[in-house]
Amino acid sequence: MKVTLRLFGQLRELAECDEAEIEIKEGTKIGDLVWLVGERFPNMRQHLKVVSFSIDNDYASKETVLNEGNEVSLLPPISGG
Amino acid sequence: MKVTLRLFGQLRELAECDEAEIEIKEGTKIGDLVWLVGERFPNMRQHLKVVSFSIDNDYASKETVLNEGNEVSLLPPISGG
Amino acid sequence: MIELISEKISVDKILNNLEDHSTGAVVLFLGRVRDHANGRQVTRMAYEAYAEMAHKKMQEIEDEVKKRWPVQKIAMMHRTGELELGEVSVAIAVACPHRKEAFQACQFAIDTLKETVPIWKKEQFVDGEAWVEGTVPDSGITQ
Amino acid sequence: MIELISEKISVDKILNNLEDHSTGAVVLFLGRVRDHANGRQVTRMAYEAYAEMAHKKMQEIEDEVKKRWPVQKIAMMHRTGELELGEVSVAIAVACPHRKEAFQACQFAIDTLKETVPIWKKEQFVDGEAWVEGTVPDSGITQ
Repeated sequence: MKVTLRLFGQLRELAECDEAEIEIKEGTKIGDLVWLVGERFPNMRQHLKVVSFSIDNDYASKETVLNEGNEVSLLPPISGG
Repeated sequence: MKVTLRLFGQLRELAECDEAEIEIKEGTKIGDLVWLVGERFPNMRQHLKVVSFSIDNDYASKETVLNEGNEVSLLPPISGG
Repeated sequence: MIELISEKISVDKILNNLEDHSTGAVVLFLGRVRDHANGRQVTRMAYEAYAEMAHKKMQEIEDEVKKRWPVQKIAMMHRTGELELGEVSVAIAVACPHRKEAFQACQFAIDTLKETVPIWKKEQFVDGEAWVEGTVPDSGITQ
Repeated sequence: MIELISEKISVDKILNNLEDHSTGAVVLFLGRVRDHANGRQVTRMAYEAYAEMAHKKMQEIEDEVKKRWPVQKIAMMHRTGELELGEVSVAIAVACPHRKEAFQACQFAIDTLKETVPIWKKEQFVDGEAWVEGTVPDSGITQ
């Protein structure tokens, strides 16, 4: 099944895109996504240690199990204001 | 000798004037002024307990000895802002 | 910038005065005339200042603020005369490198203004008026 | 009022939005682009937001502020895109009956915005650019 990955800030720049589809297995947790993302975008790896996640416009814990069609965002440390 | 009394706020209203000359004896302290003012403006008496004083645009203690020509202000409790 | 004025206070003017490229944080406090006080309906407010001394005490607040915090710019304006409901009676703005200092400095400035600057206000009600019960000035800042 | 906008932030608009006759105290915080960071000269700043989520998190801050303090009105604006030095990147204003609450509520709002709202900034230098080292979001307010 597939989820849509949204990328912001430095991660968006490194990926050179702001969205990507990722193929995942049933039962994949958000926290596991970083491995798949790291494979797809190797130059992002060192930044994935401090990333936060969101599903449907709110923060989500690493333990959240992904569902088909979820929109998952990878959020680098924030610096607004 | 004489000092000039300046009045503000409620005291000004009660006195119906914003300035008055007061005749004082040599060695009079600011704190003693309230008695002279109370004689001159009897309707002010109940308000003179919580008054502050200033000489030459700054707060002055009750112990300050007045000099000829001083400009002394009687300040009711302040309520700016 | 320190001003005691009888015209409307211009926030634009204050913020223009605080323009500066080295300070990232601005905190502005505005005091406005409220429509009630102690359960009574207020219709207007009249402010009276001992102008020369108020100016001097506000200058002392500016000096003290700049001594205590890295405030690059500060503006303090107080209005006098008759004010309508909602109108701004006092405005204080500070610009600092960081926000924590800006909040502290601005709050100190308005707290101290209310304790030391000789200004008086009289509430106007539908059926009368009354001088607002005030604070005996804390002259500590100068002594 | 909550807005994420790419045009200049209008303080007038914010203060108009806060007009109210029942609240005597307004505290406004402005964050501006500074000309230096970590000893390096900054020439511009670019802001990027995850707009839908940023809006939602700002709404949560508004709700929390109103739960904790007697805030009658609050306005929060954050700008996105390319900003020049001195331009306002974020503005938060609150109106309360009394000033102490207004300062607390405004400071809480900007502190929480910086901890929870997904926005990123990139500093532009004379000779390059760099994403600002940020904070790992504290999602506590929502969980």
